[in-house]
Amino acid sequence: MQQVKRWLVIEMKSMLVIGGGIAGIQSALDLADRGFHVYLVEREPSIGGHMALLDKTFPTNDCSMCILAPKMNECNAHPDIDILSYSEVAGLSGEAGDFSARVMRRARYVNEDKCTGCGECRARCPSKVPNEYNSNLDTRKAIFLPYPQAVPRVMTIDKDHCIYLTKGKCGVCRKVCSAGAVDYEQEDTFVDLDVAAVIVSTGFELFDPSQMPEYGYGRYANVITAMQYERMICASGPTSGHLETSPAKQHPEKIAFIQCVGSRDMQHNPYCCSVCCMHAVKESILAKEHYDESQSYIFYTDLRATGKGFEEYTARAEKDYGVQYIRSRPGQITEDAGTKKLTVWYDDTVNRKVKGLEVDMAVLCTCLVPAKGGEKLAKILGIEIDESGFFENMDELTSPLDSKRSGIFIAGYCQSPKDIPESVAQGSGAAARAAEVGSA
Amino acid sequence: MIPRIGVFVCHCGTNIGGYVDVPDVVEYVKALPGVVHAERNIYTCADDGLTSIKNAIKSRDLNRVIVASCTPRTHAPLFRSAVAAAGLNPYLFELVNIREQCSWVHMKEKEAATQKAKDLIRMGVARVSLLEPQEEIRINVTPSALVIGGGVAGMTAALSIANQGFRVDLIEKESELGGMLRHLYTLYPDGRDASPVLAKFIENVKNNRNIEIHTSSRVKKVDGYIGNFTVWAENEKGPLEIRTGVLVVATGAEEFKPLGLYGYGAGAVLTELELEDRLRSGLLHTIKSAVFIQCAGARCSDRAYCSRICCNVAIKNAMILKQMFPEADINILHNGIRAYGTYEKMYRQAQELGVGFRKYSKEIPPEVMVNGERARVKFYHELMGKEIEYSPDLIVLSSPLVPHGDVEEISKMLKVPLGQDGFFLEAHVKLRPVDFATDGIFLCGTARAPADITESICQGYAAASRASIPLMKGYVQAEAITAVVDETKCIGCGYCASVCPYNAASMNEKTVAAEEFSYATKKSYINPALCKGCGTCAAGCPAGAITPNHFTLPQIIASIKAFQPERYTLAIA
Amino acid sequence: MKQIIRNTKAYYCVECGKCTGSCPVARGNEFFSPRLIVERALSGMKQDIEGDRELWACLTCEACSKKCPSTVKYSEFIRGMRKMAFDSGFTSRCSQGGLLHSIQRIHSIKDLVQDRLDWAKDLKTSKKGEVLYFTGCLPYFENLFSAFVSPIEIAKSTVKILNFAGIVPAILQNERCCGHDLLWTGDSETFQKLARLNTEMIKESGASRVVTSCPECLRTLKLDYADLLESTGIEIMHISELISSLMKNNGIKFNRSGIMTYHDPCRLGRHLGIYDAPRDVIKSMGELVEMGNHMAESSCCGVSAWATCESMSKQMQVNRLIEAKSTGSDTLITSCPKCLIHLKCAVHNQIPVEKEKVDIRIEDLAVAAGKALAGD
Amino acid sequence: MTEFDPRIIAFCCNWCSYVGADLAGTSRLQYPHNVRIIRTMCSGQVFPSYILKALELGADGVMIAGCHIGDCHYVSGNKKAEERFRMLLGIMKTLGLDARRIRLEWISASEGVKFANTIKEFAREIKELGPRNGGKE
Repeated sequence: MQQVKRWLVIEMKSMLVIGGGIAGIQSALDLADRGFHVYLVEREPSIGGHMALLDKTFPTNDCSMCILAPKMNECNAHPDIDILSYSEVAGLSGEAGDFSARVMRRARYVNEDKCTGCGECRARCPSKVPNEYNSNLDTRKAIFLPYPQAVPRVMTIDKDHCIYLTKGKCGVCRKVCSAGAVDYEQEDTFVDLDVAAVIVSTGFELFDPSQMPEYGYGRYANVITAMQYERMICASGPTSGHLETSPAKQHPEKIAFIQCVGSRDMQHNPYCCSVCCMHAVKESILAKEHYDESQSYIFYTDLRATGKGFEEYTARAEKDYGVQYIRSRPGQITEDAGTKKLTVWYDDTVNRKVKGLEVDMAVLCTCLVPAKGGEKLAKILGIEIDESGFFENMDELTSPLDSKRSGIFIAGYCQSPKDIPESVAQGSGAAARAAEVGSA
Repeated sequence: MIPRIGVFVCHCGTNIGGYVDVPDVVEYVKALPGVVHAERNIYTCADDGLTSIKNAIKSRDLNRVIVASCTPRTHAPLFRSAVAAAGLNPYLFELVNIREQCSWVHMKEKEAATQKAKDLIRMGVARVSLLEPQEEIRINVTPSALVIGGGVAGMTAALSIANQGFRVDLIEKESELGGMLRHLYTLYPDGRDASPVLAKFIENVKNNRNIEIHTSSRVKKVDGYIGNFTVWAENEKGPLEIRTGVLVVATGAEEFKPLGLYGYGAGAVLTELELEDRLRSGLLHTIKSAVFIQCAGARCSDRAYCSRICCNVAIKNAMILKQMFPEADINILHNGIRAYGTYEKMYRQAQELGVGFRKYSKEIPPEVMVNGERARVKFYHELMGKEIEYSPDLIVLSSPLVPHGDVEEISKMLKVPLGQDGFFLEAHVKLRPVDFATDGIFLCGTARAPADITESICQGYAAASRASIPLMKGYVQAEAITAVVDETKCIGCGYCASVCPYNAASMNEKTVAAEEFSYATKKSYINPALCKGCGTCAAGCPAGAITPNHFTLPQIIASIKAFQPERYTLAIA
Repeated sequence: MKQIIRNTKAYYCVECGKCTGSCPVARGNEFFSPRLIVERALSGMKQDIEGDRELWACLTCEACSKKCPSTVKYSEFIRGMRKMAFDSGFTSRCSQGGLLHSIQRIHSIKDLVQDRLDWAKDLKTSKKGEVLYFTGCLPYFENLFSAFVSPIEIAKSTVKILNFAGIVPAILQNERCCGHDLLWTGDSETFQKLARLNTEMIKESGASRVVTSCPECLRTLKLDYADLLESTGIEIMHISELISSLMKNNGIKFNRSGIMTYHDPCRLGRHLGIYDAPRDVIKSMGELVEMGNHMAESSCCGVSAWATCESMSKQMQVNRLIEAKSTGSDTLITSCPKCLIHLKCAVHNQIPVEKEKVDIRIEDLAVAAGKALAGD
Repeated sequence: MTEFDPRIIAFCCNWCSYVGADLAGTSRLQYPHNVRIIRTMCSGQVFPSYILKALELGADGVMIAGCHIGDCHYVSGNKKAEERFRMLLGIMKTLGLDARRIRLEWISASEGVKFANTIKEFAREIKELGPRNGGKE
């Protein structure tokens, strides 16, 4: 039986924010700070989104987690924010000012109120699973916290890999949990929420570059994605901040960054994802900061350094960090079967000659595509989605935060490609729109 | 007040208990002077742990509480509210971290870890004895906003704040609202006419009863702080004095006039805005060919930044020309087409229409040769390895947006900073894009950096959101932990005001009157509404006149002392 | 030229250079750059294109257009540019001194009576029938290249397999060259003549299905004869597809032996997307070990449409053979007579590397299958 | 004679270095037990007198750890800390104390490894220097 619990709302109206990345976090905080009660629904076990997985952020090279974690904790501690993690919106009825939303709370097999996040269970869990939060570069346990700074700090059991839930044996986590939080009998539950307005900020996921065989991702060990690079170079990542080539486990000396992998490509995603150029510049700077002998090459099409301070940043990378910019999309990457070194084949515009550049590592700056499930969510919410998967606006020019349904607003990457500050601005902006509805 | 301290040591399952001898620690702590209660819990953070804290505060009449468990970064708020629930000031609490910074990092040396836990708790005891209650002060907020700048960003911000139920004063220096939008012919990405969009905006603003419009008005002086600003402005009717809770800076930007560059000034050479002006007024003569030159005056030594919107503007205008004159040869000379995001689609549409895109080399920018009314353009085509020359009827220069001439004045008036490029500088480029570091002042639109209409609208809403928070709450909760000045000690040197990133410290004229003499001097004042409690001023105050609350000199010294210096012999004179 | 730009979407080019970086020719020929030719076309430089001998260097292998982010139909673009150049009097530097192109032009003579069916003496064939086997230029290739390869074996094996499956194919005594090579070197006028002659004969034969050995014939009949043949409903297929379907539907089996690797011909693979059928057949004859560059990423045999053969071509062929050899296979299978000829030609005379590195048997798919027929 | 077991005090800022130290813990990175951390809001809040007081009272080494330059939660407090630290180095020299006994480190919230390594290195170095009142100084 599905359990349905009605959450009572007192005084100020409530708001629903779908997606707990940086845009959603900003919306939730802005709304809660002015007294609205906010339900922040997140599909993953923790809020934080992709920003939580980044090492540094451009163009200031701020440590990503250092600036994000306080906001995540603020959400957690805020008396007017309820984080509904590991949950998805399943239905919506009503109209602007008076919606009723149904949220499915997926069974995490751990009682959120009892779990203290101590990690005893995780230490003893025998089931190892590729760790998606580290781009599968290492493993996590079947009972897990995505990363140490996760919010809420509550364990989740991955039911597909839990030995007890799949085979009925084990049960170690329940045994060792002195808080009595592990609950194998937990089921998905539904809650109904009365909300005045809805903000959708479901973000993005990454394009799978194995769809482009010319770059050898998945075949060549030293062809990695930018996100994998990001996890590797992050001090709290799977390699403790060390870039390592395979199988030699050496620091790469020459690194090629390849832009527009799956973006600005009419065969894959026609749009420009707006962030990869700067992302590559940042990663090149980090390489040099980690390994002074390293040399980075950025293969770009137009180097879209359009944001505040970006052009200056790219210039600094060239001048102070010796980053080489090459205006060319490589046609192919080949691998030396013996040394596992890579050759990037590209057309050198300046010398008008095709060259093969030998590198130790090639980083594919893959397209950011709207998060999966957008179509389903659009149907549930009664809003529209465009051919690329972005949610459509009431008016793309003058109402960039309004969906086509009154009372539902859109913020962040799911609206159109954008970087962190723009996502934050939209998160705040959508909060203003929602507050207008809530104040009416 | 004699300290009556209660200490709660957490086992955290085996996370602490497995590596630290918790019972031994509790026995040790019980004997410390000032400690009247010590106990251990399997999980202090669990319900029963919290309950025992509350019970002990009441039954043992505790006036200070220490929990020795995990990091205060995640758990302090939880324990603080438990302490507050039992009627104790929540700042009379200290969390000692014996997990992340002890049991987990010394897993193979239980004895040393146990000793360290004792040391850390002892240091905590010393500190907590000296802690003082802190009050979270509230500052009342005048429930209205003042927006400087009546362009798209400013109008959007004003409308949204007004729609949230607050009064807004909208100050525009020109005689009409609209800003840059007044000068545009069409808008990308769909190429619609600008004038109906502008008209709709103005209509909405004018019809909103919460908005008072002040055109032809300039801000002259600003005083006050969040919640309580006073703004003096002036227009032809006379001076204005407006009290307001928050300020939004939406002063916009203007097009750079590329004097001395690319033949600008000759009849056949126009900027994008001049082209839009001709298009709007229908004065553009028939053309057979046109060349757009991108980055005219941008991404160069004088203006290092990229102006973000010009590629899109050029694409839009090139398409207009191509549609007007289908047979004309229209080429955009660029150094990278930056049609970011979904504007790539518009770039593709221009290609479909037959607009040409030719890349020039950054090192060898295009050259314009003017001969009377005619002009020629030549540029070096890198891929072909040769120079190419055009003789177009029209040359359009895509020049960057630059800050208005009066930004420095506004920056000084509001005490908010400008960046290197002359645009206003926000509090944090990543996570606080529309806030200034100074509370209560917000930023949006092209005053911050080049942005298009849509982005300016987003930012207008964002600034409206941030600005409305204090208005809707009716008060601002200042940081409880702030720095305070002891005026009797302050020597008026002004160091604090020079280092404070939040403009919280200021120097006020004071008269010191003593029996023998009196004199005029300056004394520091730290506005509790603005102070964030970083303590940078205090640590540098030569007179020791500033106390950073909750991290006072005696409190920290007490911790240092309690670190039990059995090797202490040398006294430094 | 504007029309060609329009039809091939060349206007979408953002000069990103992925084509040139993908191009097997540009890797050895520094004067050749696919993106440069497009850029010249977009800049209206007709004469620069026509007079450039590199216009003929392109193999139209589609290594570039398969991954072009702007979806420019590059091979079609080149074909258009070549037609434009041909019409202005420029021609390619044909391999074999243009001999093959002469043969093909002679084919356009309406009353030509050929004697090209010697090879089929011992096999069951007919003049009319359900299935037509379009032999292509194999008899002429046998004349030209018998010193190092026997292309006609492909035809023999093909018919042998068909007969084994109980099919008596029709073959045409006066089959003409499909016109592929002329079409791709700008002579669309002669191509049209050849196309009309062939279509008439195909229609007359009463066939509902045409089988080819040569992927170039296949591509031409399927795509470039489309306006002539489409209405007839005649199915055009490659022999690999037919064998694969015979395996599934008629239970044809092969004796398994050895390790094989497979070279995808550009017309069959990238042009027509036929990757699986030949692999199905190979997998039933032995173990298939793929080369690093396979399927869409397959390298080229180095020559197309007999347009240019130069040192670059030889280099590409040798590299391909090294790659094949390094898989540890004992046979390199291909399914295009021209790939077979070019790869064999490469090792026929002197080679720039040690012989062991390229020492691998090279065989056509139909020939290998013919030998391996179980129960034959 | 028992082995010299140095006493080290580390002032860690609330936003970066303290979190880095926490991360060292959550990552179970083992480092010498000699360090005692005192949390401050900002490295800029550390009075120069704290360092001398600690030395005076028997600490063998003192460390100030803050956010990397540019990352300061309070915009520029760490720059002030840096200026003051330079002044402290001058004082150490004049006092005839080994400057290696005081340290200024930038440790971000994600640098648990750096925190642990810094403490290891610092403890080793202080051990080499010997007790602060060991005679020479």
